[in-house]
Amino acid sequence: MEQQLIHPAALNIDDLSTYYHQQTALHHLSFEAPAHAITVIIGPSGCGKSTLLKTINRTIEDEEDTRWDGTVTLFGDDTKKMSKEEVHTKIGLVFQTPAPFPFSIYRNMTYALAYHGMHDKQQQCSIIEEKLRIVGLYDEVYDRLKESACALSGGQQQRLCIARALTVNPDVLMLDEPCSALDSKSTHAIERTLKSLSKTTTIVLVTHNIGQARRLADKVIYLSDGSIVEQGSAQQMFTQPRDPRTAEFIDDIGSAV
Amino acid sequence: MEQQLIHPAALNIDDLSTYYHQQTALHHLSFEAPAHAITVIIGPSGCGKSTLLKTINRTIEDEEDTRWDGTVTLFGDDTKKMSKEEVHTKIGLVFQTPAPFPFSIYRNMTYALAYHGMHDKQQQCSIIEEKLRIVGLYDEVYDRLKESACALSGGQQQRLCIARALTVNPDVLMLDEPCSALDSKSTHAIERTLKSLSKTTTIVLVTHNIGQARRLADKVIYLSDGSIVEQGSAQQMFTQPRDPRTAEFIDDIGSAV
Amino acid sequence: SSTSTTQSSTSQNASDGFKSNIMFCGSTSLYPIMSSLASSFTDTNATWDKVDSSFPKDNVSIYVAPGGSGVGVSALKDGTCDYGMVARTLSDSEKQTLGDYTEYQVAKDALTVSVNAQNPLCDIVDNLDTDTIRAIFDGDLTTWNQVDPSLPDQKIQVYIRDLSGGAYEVFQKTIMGDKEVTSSATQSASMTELATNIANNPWAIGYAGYGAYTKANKSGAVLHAFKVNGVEPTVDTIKDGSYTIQRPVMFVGKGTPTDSEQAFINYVFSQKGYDVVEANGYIPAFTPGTVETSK
Amino acid sequence: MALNAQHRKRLSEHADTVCSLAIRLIVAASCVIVLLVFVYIAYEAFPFFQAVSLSDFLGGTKWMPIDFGNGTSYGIANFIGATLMTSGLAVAFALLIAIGAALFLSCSASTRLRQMIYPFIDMLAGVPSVIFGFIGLVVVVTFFINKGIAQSGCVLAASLVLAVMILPFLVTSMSESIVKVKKQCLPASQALGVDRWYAVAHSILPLSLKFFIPSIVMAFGRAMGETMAVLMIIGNANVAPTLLGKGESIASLIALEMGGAVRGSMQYHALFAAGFILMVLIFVIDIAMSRLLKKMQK
Amino acid sequence: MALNAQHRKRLSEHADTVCSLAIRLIVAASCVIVLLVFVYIAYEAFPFFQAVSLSDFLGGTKWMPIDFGNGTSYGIANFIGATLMTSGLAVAFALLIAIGAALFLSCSASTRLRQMIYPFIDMLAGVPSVIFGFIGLVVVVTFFINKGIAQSGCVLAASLVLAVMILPFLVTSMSESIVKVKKQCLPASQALGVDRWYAVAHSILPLSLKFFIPSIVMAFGRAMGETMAVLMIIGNANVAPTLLGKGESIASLIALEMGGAVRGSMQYHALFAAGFILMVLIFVIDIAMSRLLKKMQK
Ligand SMILES: Nc1ncnc2c1ncn2[C@@H]1O[C@H](COP(=O)(O)OP(=O)(O)OP(=O)(O)O)[C@@H](O)[C@H]1O
Ligand SMILES: Nc1ncnc2c1ncn2[C@@H]1O[C@H](COP(=O)(O)OP(=O)(O)OP(=O)(O)O)[C@@H](O)[C@H]1O
Ligand SMILES: [Mg+2]
Ligand SMILES: [Mg+2]
Repeated sequence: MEQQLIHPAALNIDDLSTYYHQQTALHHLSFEAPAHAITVIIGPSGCGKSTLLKTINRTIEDEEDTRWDGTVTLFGDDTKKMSKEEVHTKIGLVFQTPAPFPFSIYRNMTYALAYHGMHDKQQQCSIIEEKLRIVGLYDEVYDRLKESACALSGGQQQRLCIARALTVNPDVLMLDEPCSALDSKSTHAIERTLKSLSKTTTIVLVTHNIGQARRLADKVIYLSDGSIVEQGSAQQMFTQPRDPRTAEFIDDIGSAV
Repeated sequence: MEQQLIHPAALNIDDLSTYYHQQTALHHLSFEAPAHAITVIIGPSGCGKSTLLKTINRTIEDEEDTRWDGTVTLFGDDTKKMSKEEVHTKIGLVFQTPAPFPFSIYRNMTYALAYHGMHDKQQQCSIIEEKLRIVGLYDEVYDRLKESACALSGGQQQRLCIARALTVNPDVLMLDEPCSALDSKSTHAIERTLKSLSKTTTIVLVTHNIGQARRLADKVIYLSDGSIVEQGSAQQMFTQPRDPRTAEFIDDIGSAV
Repeated sequence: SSTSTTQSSTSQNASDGFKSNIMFCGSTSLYPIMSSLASSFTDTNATWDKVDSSFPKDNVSIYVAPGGSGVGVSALKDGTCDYGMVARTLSDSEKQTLGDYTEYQVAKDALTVSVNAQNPLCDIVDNLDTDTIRAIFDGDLTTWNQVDPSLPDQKIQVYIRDLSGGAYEVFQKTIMGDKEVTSSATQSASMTELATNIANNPWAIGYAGYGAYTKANKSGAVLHAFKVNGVEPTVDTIKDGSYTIQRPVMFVGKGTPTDSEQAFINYVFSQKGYDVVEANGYIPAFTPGTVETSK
Repeated sequence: MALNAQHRKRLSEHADTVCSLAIRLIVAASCVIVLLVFVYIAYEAFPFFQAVSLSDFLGGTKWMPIDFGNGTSYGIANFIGATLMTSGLAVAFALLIAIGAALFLSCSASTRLRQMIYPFIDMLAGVPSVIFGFIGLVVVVTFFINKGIAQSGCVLAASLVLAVMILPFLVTSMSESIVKVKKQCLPASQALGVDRWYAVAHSILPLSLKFFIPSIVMAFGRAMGETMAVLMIIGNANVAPTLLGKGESIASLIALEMGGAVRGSMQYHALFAAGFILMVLIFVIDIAMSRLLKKMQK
Repeated sequence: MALNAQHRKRLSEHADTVCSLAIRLIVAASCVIVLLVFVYIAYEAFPFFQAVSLSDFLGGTKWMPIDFGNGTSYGIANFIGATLMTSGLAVAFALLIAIGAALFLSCSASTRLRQMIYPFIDMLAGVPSVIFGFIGLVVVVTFFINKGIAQSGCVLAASLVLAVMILPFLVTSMSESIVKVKKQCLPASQALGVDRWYAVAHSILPLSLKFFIPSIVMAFGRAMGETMAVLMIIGNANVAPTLLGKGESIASLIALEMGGAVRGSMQYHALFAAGFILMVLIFVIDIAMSRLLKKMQK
């Protein structure tokens, strides 16, 4: 199906379907996410974008009464054959709704670091500063790192969660609408980060901001009603979409803002 | 302070300050929200927009260790002299993070209706359909109104909460980034609704989407770091901002999308 | 039944070894007596060498646990205790399983047939015969006017002890014969509770223990005990056995007591023990200084 | 930050070996303890079930475990009835009060006041049951007799006292549940402008309900197993239980007779059998309640 | 939809009148009940406190409430010690097991398995305390004596049995708390790729801790008030309590002597005074624990 791929595939999704109760949320999706590139998933609200991400890293299995079929292959390994926890470590996910731990900002940031054996306070602090600067949060919170992360504003929490995700280095990083609550300055900062991160990591990004998709995407997948309408390289999708629905969706956004 | 006001003030905020613990989140704000118009509050993430809305309808008082000074006058009545519940009924608020009740979609929508004595099933259904259509959710969920609202996608929940807020007719309706998780089609639908609603209701809208602010605002307030940098009619703010910071903020966004 | 004087029994058992811990377990009737004696014995002596200079300087440790007569016997059988406290006669099968045992009868407990002192019956009769008592307790008579026509038409509230306690058995054997106590009778967990129940209920009747009866009447008459077949329950009639509704209160040991055990047993059967038994409302079954045993 | 290398190693050396093992050990230990209790009771009950038919046991109303000349019989129907009646009533009374008190604590009282009241509730929970029994006997039963409501200790008096005994547990756990639900629901309710009690009635209470069920079930179990207090108040007579009449619960039966029962005798085994039935009863009620809960959630 | 007009009317006629009133009535009722218990105990204890100095009462170690010739004395220091020691140990043992079991139930077991296990736990909660006492006496104490660990019933045996008795309550309430916290925290942990037990140790348990405290406090109170079982196992001797030695808890003191005490006598009042002290103890522990909780949260 794919022709113009620049990189080898990091994620191979084959015939993936997800069901909530009896309802089908995703219908037989097949696509690849190229390594060291940004794959952007777009589509209208409720089309199944979040479900797709949750299925890929298998967190969907923890929700009640859900089921998924098909295969997800990560660098050639079937994720169904790995332990759920191994999949989680290899495929990171930033949720659509920010979910900071009700701990201090500091502890949120060091949570995963400590797990990986980094207990040195100074090292921790320098990493924290680095990651928080990336998302533009450091100046806002440097003097209250010991305060609860729940006392942050919506956008601050979202940025904290992104920064927290950056402290671990998963093979694949998936982000679900990471800039939805952010002003443009923070958005730009995060976009820059993702772009440079994509040199070493495979990134899957869900966004409803077509502008952002244009700026970041190497590959675009347009999802509607649980099925892939069209997929292809960013260039092809944004300049000469094959499906009229894609054209409409992209266009509509273009005019909107 | 205000010169070009087209409508009489619905909300009069005078010297309002809000404190979290010892920290000041809002510094001596004074402004008016004109009746039957849309007042848009813009500003970078963490500047105090949500705090402002929560202070106006006094939900902030339920959070621990918070305090606010100043006066909020609603059509001439000091809100501090009303009961908290009366303020809540008169000033509606849609939260930044969607908070549906873990009940069915139907029950979410009829919750406030039943409170106001509307128990007739048919009437309820027609109102539900009307409001859900407004936010473009009806076609997506008409066949599962009896299912849990928590089983909706992020954007669907957000739209549900807006529709739910529309079932009551508060004097003032405040919305905190109501379109943050929505694609452009839904966003447009909601914008249209707000515009027509503003003929009868006073609307206060927080958004980080400058395009949206441009499209909707009658009056704009630019908040930064808990203080008002500049306020004025939409026309004045977007065409000839007096403060260079305003210009930069608006411009930055303009270029972003 | 045999008796021996304090002095002779101590010397008899002088060679039986030494034990600083003594455990009693069983009947709740004997519990308060033994427990107070144990504490005062421990208090006055502290270490065994104070009891008898030939004893080592170990701490006196005497342990009394309540549980019921049945528990007392089984604990003795298991060796969980040294002496089982029993407030009834041992059954034949128990005697068999225990084998070589000795009973130390400390006190006698009689069951009074008591009513609430406000009951008008007290003024009318002062004696009840076995048949009347049986008729009341087995449910043949259900209201007070059936007992005496001048009494009001009030239901008789019968209070008894639990089935497996010694009191139930004694009452069954001496009064009820082959009749059964009515199932609507209220069982109380202890004699004091039984007495309290009668004292609280003007239309009650029950077999309060003699000790509980005297205690309850200490501060004003709240219970009234009838003569049974013409015999009034008094210390004398109980002691000489003419008042028949009575049971032994004793502890049972296996084998011969060790020196230390014997020393404490002697203490129980001393004047001090006598006083404590009386203070608890029971009637001592011994004369001070004489150990009352039977094998 | 070359974390990925360390990564895989961590995963294996960590947690799923040490922690998991420790927890499994503890779980095994607790299973053994719990089983020990069950097995002991079942073991001591076994000879009885061999000797007496279940229908005579559960259906019979005559209890005469010692042969005083008229033979023995072991019917506990009345005891089962009294147990269910007393504890059912107690839970009902306690719930009525507990819901009100929990609502007050969680929705009307400030956090501060709530924290101040909790210790008093806990205090009540720690009063020894013998004192409750005594108060029940001296205050409640006497009151009933004096007012001519009942002629002696009765089921109603026992369930009233029992209600007070399980009240603290219910109030604390219910108000904690409500507080949690409230934090989640109240803001949304307020934003819609409904008043506090409407929110309580239409969102907070309905959503708290499923958290109540485990507490209620446990309170029920405690009420059924409570011994001392009931023993002193209920009147202990083997008759068909009525509200204002006497009764005898299984727990008080056991408490009354266990002390005097000769170990190894049929009476002794019968008492354990009664204890076993009590456990089965609790189990059945438990299952029934959680079924109910599931139905309710649908 | 002219809802606004109806609005104001509703607000007044609704809720804050009817509901509020009903709830206030219930709260008043429950306050009266609770106060009744307290006042009764305090009232019966009062004559004692008038007659005997508090320091003799709390500091003395000699308990001889009836004058058998050597005078009377009312020292409950040993009883207080035994009560604290037994219940403290019991809570410690129970916690150890309960945390493990609760973690298993909430984090390892499926929802289904968890729902299947709960009824068994509740069953254990409903076993009458007399049976626990009996098992403690026959199994635990006998074992201790046979193995030469103790010479009689002892504090350790009592606290072990007590631990089993409070276990069900602790396990249920703790695992419910953990489940709630887990729902909130586990997804975020998983998204960061840490393993399950790291999440348990570093986010789920720390966050559950504050929900544990009320349960622990209540379990403590229950342990201190538990009568029958402790009574049968602890050895009931007025000596300074040691782990393997005898002791006598306040609750067993009351249970043992209440039956025999003449109403209105100094012994009777002294027993109520002891009960009063027990309540005060629970209250103090309660306050201390919630202070601790507050400190921990900071
Ligand atoms: N509960 C709280 N306790 C302490 N500080 C808080 C709390 N909530 C918010 N703050 C702080 O107050 C400031 C304003 O927060 P607010 O939520 O009003 O920002 P906002 O303008 O809504 O931002 P965003 O666009 O990200 O939602 C921020 O610095 C935030 O960290
Ligand atoms: N837990 C659930 N149970 C049942 N249905 C669900 C559940 N979660 C999501 N759905 C449904 O599955 C579909 C896809 O949901 P999903 O959250 O993946 O959408 P999305 O593309 O992320 O939308 P949005 O942009 O609004 O976040 C929606 O129709 C939604 O209603
Ligand atoms: Mg989504
Ligand atoms: Mg905000």
